[in-house]
Amino acid sequence: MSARGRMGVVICAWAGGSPGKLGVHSLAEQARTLDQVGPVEIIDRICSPVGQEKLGALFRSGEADRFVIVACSAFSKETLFRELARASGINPYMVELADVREQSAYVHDPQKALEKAHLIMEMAVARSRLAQEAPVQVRQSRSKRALIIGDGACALIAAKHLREQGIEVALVTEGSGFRIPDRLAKQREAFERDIDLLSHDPGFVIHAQSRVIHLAGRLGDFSMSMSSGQSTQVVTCGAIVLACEALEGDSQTGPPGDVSELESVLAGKGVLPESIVVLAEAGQEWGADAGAFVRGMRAAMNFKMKRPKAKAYVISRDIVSPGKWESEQRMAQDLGIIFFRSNERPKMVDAKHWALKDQTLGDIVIEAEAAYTTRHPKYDPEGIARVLGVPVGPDGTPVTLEPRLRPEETMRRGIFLCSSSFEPSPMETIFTDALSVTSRVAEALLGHELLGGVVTRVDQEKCSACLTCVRSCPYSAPFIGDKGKAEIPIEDCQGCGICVSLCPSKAIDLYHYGDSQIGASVRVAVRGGAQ
Amino acid sequence: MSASELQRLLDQGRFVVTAEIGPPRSASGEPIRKHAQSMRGYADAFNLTDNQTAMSRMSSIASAAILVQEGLEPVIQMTCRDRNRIAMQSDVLGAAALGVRNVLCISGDHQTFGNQKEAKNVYDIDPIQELMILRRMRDEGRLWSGDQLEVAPQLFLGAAANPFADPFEFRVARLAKKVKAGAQFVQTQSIYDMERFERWMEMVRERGLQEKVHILAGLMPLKSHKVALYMKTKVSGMSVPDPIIERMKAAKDPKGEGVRICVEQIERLRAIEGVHGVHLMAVNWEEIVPRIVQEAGLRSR
Amino acid sequence: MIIGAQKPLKEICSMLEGHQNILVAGCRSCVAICLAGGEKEVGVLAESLRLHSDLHGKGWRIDEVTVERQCEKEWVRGVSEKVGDKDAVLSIACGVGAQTIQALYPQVRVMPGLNTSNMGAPEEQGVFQEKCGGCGDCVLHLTGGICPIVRCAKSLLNGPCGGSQNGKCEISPDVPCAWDEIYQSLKRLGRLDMLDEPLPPKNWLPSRSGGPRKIVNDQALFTIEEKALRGKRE
Amino acid sequence: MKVIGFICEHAGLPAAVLAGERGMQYSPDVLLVRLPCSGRVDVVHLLRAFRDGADAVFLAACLEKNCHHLYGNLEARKRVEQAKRILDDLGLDGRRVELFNLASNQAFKFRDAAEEMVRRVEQIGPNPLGVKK
Repeated sequence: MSARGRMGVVICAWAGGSPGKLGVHSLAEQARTLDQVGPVEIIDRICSPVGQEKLGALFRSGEADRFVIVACSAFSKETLFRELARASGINPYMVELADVREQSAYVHDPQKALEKAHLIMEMAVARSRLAQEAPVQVRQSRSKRALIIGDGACALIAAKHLREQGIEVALVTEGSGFRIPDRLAKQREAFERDIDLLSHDPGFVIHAQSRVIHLAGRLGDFSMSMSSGQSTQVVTCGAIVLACEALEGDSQTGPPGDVSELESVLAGKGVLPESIVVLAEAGQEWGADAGAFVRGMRAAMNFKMKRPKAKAYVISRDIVSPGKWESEQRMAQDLGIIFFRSNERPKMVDAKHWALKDQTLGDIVIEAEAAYTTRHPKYDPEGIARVLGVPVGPDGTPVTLEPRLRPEETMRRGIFLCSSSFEPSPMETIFTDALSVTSRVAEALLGHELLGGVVTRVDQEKCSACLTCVRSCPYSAPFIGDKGKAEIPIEDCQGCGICVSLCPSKAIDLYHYGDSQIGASVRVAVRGGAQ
Repeated sequence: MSASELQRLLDQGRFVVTAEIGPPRSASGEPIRKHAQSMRGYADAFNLTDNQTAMSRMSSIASAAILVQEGLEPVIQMTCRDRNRIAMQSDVLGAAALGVRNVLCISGDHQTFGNQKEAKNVYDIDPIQELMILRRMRDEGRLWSGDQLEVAPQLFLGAAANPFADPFEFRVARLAKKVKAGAQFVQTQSIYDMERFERWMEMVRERGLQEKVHILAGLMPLKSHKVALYMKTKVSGMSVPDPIIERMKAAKDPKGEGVRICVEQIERLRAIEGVHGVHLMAVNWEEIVPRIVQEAGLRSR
Repeated sequence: MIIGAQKPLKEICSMLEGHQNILVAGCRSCVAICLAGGEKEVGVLAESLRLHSDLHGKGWRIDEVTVERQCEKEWVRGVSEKVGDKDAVLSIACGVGAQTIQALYPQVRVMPGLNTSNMGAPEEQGVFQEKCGGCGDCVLHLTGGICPIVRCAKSLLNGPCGGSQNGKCEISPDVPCAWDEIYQSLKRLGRLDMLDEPLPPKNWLPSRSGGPRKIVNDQALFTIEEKALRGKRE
Repeated sequence: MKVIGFICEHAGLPAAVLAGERGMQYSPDVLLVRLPCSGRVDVVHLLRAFRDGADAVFLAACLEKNCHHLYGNLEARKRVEQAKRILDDLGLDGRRVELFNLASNQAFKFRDAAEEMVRRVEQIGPNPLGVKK
């Protein structure tokens, strides 16, 4: 019997949060009655090694070409399931997830939750029926060289680790070589040893006094033009690492002390205060951008982690922690850091007291032994991002792909970012950043990259070549090809679907989120599965 | 058929005064006659506006005919907004038959300024082309089509010029074009920015245009500070310098101050080579014209 | 290309009153590109009409079609099955498309869903600017490549008028003065001399004023003999 | 009552998941449809939901200036505004459709959005095309 169009439904026994919390058998029974549905299985903890084995076996059984997994929130498991599907010969995007835990069991009373879980499962089944095999490409990097932009500790560690994995490294810096900040003096000796090693390594080239001016190509096959005074040079590489961290000397310090002083204290220089206040601010007037806010927050967090019982305040005019920093702010609050929003810059009452005007609480005086402020690093992240063609966020630094899972990937494939870039950071952060980035770079250069999946397809018969997609794509992926019709390479498409909803000729659809799939799941949600 | 009196005076070298009369929104000619009474002897010729600001009023030709009956010299304004070339030529023949000798060829305010914005404009021809057509009628005794006229109209052809519109450096070139197309006299947009006007006149003299065309400097007496501000901010192609705004603001008797400014301007204009007269546009304030002319020492007509 | 904009939904609804079987017909050419009448707009309009019908118990049956070029008979004939059983076609192509449908399907009422406006170009995504008046006697070579017929509010051929200020037209500070642009263009081209000579009154005969215009291309035209040999093909 | 929530993958979805993790209660009549980006939403999706019988539809998108795909949420805003106009024209009340900008960690905002739509339906009344129970 052909598996074509047949659907497997897999239900996690723990879909309700714990076994027995949600009537998974009732879901299974319901699933069996649905059109196109073949095998239905309840698996105990699908994400466990045993569960994965069972799921893999089902994928390989040949009984279905598409699957609906009824379990918990899609977040971290999605990649896992897709990878397993691919390894088992199933198109990874023929796997649909139905979240009946966070979207139902956790938020509604048991009776209602089960009713809703039925609907959620049926919505996924309806989507799955209409799923088309999304093109997936496995691509290997043409150039095995990595290019690092930067000259600080992060760049050094990244270079060292990439070399250890046998990856050729080119490093470009506007300065004359590596710069090791004072605050990392403890490790100076080790750093100098590394620098010495690299300088004798034929697989490592440093382009000093050079500035990146233009980038062409894509992941696996980049050409970076850089200028050093009069001459221009082009370096090919497969991946790029942004590791331009700002050093203390890069910035102007204003009273009270710069937060980097706090960092030095935390690194062992001087006596730790009992309580601190951090003014998160940027620019001439009282106010903060996201960069300043996050820097202030991080300094307070580092302090709080060292001295959990001490008081730490962060005062800012605006509490702004977009994107990847949202979770951090939550952590900071959990650590017990107190945030105030003050319309005016806090005034020093005496050596230990600060007066402020909180936006909700009004006049407050807080006690803090030491005070610190944030300030702007001198680096020009926006300029570099412009050259590299990666979108930047409100703070002017590159936006990363998935704040929690892939914080080191920028929006342009093959360009990676050390999250400590553009700001002076403590050693621990630099070290983990460099390591996570180098492992991603190694994966991109040595392993394979899975392209495609949630990508657009153009029906050229319908295309009017009106340029709407060309003008509206945030990634400049579409172009009008030789046939005079739009083409969107899957390696450039990021799957946002903006062009799909804008196309006046309805010539573009999106795999995995097709118009018919969206329509069908809405219909089931409203009218129920039986129609 | 008698010739244009305005042309005769200008050719004699007299510093002329023309004044604008707005035809009434009425089917009665009385208001025109009243203006004629009060202004008689204070101006050499009177412009009859042609549905000014694109609002329907008594036709300029009919109003002019009334002035002719009163023994005054009219200048009819003829916009390209409301007539195609057929109507234009026919109206000119009719006007000439009624004794009108002076025609000012203008494009006319766009209908969106008026109270019937939805009207279709004509703009079959533009004012330069209007001059070309009228000149052919007069000089060749032919319609634009080439057909012979039994009697050709006697016409003194005028055009408008705005020294304050943009591009500034092209303004004189366009005036030259109007002269080339047949303009014999020019009435300018109202002048407040005397410096800019003087620069413009310099450029006019550089081309020797003042030899070929009589330039009548347009003046609009200010009634109040509010009007001055309106002129400065709301009227396209108008330049009102701040000192004038200030004077109007500070004045205890704004109307008197407006008259004083106007008289000072006339004095200054008389000294400019190539300016052969003034054109007074006292919109809705025609009764002030005699006082201005009197105080400017031009009362001798 | 031809620029148009959809009529208000309420007007369309009242236009369709009294009809049952309705076809919303779009076009993949100009109106698709000016984001007014392509397949996407057909979808949105059809969906809105269905919603209207359902809400008010009209019982309308709304069908959708988008043809390559609604101005060409062959394409329009190609959708005869769609049109066949309808009692109204709501065309959101330009007026040309709507008339082509009416000409080929005389038994069906054709309703215009679009107000056809002008011949223009996208200034930027979503902004469409009138550029050509279709006067039938182009003067762009004399005017620095800028059309005075439509881009000047007064269609002056010897502008700019006295209302030109800072490069803007007297009718609105948002409207550029075409004649200022012409002046600047010829200045850049070093051909201001072209403005010295007055342009005489224009021949408007090739324009709309001359009546409906027809252009016959002898080279393309099938001769009577050819037509006879080809036979009737439709 | 049926309320459809279109949730973008980068803010709406994580916020909804977080609301789940934290056990924030909201009406079980709210059902979520995942989109890769709020910019994927088309007016037709919104209108069809109402024809199917939904009483209200909302979008949970990234904060402005913080869209994962740069400006997908601004595109979505335009779509929602267009849908509102059409619903108003048809007498169905444009308040039935709304866009909420939130951050991935603002579970409460997600919950509030869902509840707000439920409240609006209670105020406006059900969609006449809704499924009668």
